[in-house]
Amino acid sequence: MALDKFQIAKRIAKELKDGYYVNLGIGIPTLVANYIPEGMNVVLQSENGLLGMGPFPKEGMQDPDLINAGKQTITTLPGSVFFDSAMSFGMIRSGKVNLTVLGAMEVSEKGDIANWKIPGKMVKGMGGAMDLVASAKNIIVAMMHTNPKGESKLLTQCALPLTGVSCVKKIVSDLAVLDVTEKGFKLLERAPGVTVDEIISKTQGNLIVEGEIPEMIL
Amino acid sequence: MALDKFQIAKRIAKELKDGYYVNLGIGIPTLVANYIPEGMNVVLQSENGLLGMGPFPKEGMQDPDLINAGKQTITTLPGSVFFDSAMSFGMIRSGKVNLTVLGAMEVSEKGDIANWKIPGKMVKGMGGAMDLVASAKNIIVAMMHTNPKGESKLLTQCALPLTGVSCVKKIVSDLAVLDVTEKGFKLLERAPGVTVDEIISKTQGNLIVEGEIPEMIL
Amino acid sequence: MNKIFKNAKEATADIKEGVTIMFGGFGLCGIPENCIASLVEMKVSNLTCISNNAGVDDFGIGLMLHQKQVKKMISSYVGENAEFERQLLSGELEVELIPQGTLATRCMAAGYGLPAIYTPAGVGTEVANGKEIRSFNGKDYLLEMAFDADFALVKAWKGDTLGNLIFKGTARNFNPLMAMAGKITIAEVEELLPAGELDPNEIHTPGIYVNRIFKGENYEKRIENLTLSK
Amino acid sequence: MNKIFKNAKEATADIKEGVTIMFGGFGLCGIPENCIASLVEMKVSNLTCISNNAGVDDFGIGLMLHQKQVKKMISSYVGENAEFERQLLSGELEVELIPQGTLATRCMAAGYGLPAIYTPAGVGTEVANGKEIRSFNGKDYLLEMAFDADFALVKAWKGDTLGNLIFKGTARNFNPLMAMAGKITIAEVEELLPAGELDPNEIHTPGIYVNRIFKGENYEKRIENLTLSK
Repeated sequence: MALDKFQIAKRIAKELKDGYYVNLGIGIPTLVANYIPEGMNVVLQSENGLLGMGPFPKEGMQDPDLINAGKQTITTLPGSVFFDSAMSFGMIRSGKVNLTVLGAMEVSEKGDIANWKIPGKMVKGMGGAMDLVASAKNIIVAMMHTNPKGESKLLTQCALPLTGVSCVKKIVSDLAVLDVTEKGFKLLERAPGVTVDEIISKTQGNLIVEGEIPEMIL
Repeated sequence: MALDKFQIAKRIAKELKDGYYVNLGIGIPTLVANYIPEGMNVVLQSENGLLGMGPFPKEGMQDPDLINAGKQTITTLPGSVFFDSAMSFGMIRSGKVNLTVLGAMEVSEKGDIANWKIPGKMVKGMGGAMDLVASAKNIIVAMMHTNPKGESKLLTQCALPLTGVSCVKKIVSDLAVLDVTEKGFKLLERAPGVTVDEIISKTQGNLIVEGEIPEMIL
Repeated sequence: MNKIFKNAKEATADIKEGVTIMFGGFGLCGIPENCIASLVEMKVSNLTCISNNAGVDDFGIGLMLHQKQVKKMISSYVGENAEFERQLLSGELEVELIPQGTLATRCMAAGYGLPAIYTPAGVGTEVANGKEIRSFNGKDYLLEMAFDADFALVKAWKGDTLGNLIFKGTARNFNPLMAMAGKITIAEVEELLPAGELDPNEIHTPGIYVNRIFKGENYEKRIENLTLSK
Repeated sequence: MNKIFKNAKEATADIKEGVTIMFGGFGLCGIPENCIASLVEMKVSNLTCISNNAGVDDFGIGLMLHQKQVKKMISSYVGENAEFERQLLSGELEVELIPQGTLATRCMAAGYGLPAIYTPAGVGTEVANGKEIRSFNGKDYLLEMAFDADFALVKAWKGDTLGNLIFKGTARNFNPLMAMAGKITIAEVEELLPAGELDPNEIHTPGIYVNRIFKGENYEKRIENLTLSK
């Protein structure tokens, strides 16, 4: 069965390592914070100027001067730091953020990503997404494998305007975990109960299937 | 009679205006701080990271973590700020420092300045001088009109390696106050008792003398 | 050298039609509420506004949009504003969208006297259209120019009479960067203190970058997206 | 993710011959005394050192020069050091002199992921030799590259177990810039505190830029130029 958004987040959390500084995008990526393994030191960076993002505040404890990049009220943790937006993107561009997780509308087999604009629809802006994808060494995309019409979002080439080129390293979709390699999407794991055939049929870009593909362990 | 270094500093202090942020170089320029008119708000910038430089400390009050660009122990004033060297030169380059006063070995009639290197002698380095002269809108040079051999230091063209080009706006020497104009050095004032003829004879670069040249008022 | 103004009205009195203004803040966090209110009251129009966001319909820069005071908006994300969308689609409003880090760094460049920067953000996308691309160590970068703004309006937590500023929490965001980048920088602060009351080690924006300062009033500090844990 | 080291010896143990090292400090103010002492004891040589100054004969980087550990010195001002002068004139030591603001900004560029900067410093001088000159708005600038240093050794006043740093007075100088620019950054601090003890608004260098931290010992903090008023 396809994963729900919480399971996608949970699977992505398995990619975390002790000592990682991580930037989580809006949507499913934000949920990854809930699955950081106990005892593992992971510091969350919020690109509006905070390192060490804590949980949402309890009722009455919210501070309008303390929000995350999704404009949600949040809290700090012991060792948190505030800084301005230039330093924030400075640490992103200089590769100090170890992992970036973000959503996507389309990803190409070359690792191009489109997630900011749909021609003909109101454009909200790219926010920090273009900086993040152009800078991060390690980008995981959290996404649905297909759009609501059932069309693949893993493509030979993105149809939508790009956010960045050749940058996505790994995809965790509701159906599969895939690496983006020089030759295309390499299937690593299947969602529990999802067949390789289903993944093949729902992947429009070049898909590499080698050997037995294990089920994800969540 | 030619001015001594204290008198040169005193004359330069007359160029200060209320609200000025000023960077004073090592040597005679440092002395200008002693002649800031009472009641005038002038904030001294030290390029090693301080705005609002106070006087030298009293014996026993020195702090090794508090020095100026000449590595002298100093003090702060109410409203002082510390910052890093990048921001320090940021405010210099962006023209926020209203006046820069520095010494020179040679100045050309085009406003070029040489003050960091004598070929064949040990080179100590330019420190912040090249940044200052390339950035400041308003540069006054404090210097002796001639070298110990009696040769003019106000030249058609600098012989020594340059620190910056077309940047000096005004010179206060031991003999005269001069503007650097498009046509050369324009004589504005004479040191008390110094004749125009003496200034002419000791100025190798093009000197413009128009009308009566008043004596400096110190 | 008096930098102290009585209120927003006095501090912004010379902001004229057609100028370019930077606004600190991210979302509604750390925005110069008093200065915006004054501009709304002045009805000064034809403005080019540089701000990460464009406020919401009834707060922040949204209030200026409603009065059609904005000719052009330069932002990274403008998605919370129906009137904005209407004006954009009808062609009444020009919009230039810029990656957030590029926006921040172009402000910093202006304040640091750097005429331009090279950033990888936007390479291979429509943001790169018409821009110079240059490779350093095998990676491509876009040349992006430092901003040139007539005014910067920023909001700080504490300030002193020399214009030194300290920001609080994530309300810092673009404020110190824009404070450095305005030809004239106007700071509104929650607390205005005599010089000497701020620790010189703790100041975020040195007063040399601030031309005018005043104590703001009646801060609403609206929360855009209240999110609580149970 | 333990960043805490016992002392300079442990923190610097993997610094090998031939690497490039940045040293924070201006003159003798804010220099990483403990790290330098460790390098002197290790006798690691053939180093390229990036530091605004080169110490004095018997303190700071001067101690390393005496042991001929330095192959190349990249500085803005090196005038207080007789042994330095001897090695330079004899050709034992390479020296690259860089304007101070350029030095600072090239460090910042590295920490901010900017591959290069344009600065007006040095235009029309020998510093411009071989460098690209480009005009923006009628003014000429030199293209200067971001630094690339294997290690950055910095000295802070207070630090915490996550590597967050606060500097004191003008001992800040190049320290936060170099802290951002090292591939491996080692911070020595006068006071090492548990995470949470520093106010998040007051931290100068976020711990993300610091790989190792230790509490330094026996700070001499030598004053180079004691100047007193009467």
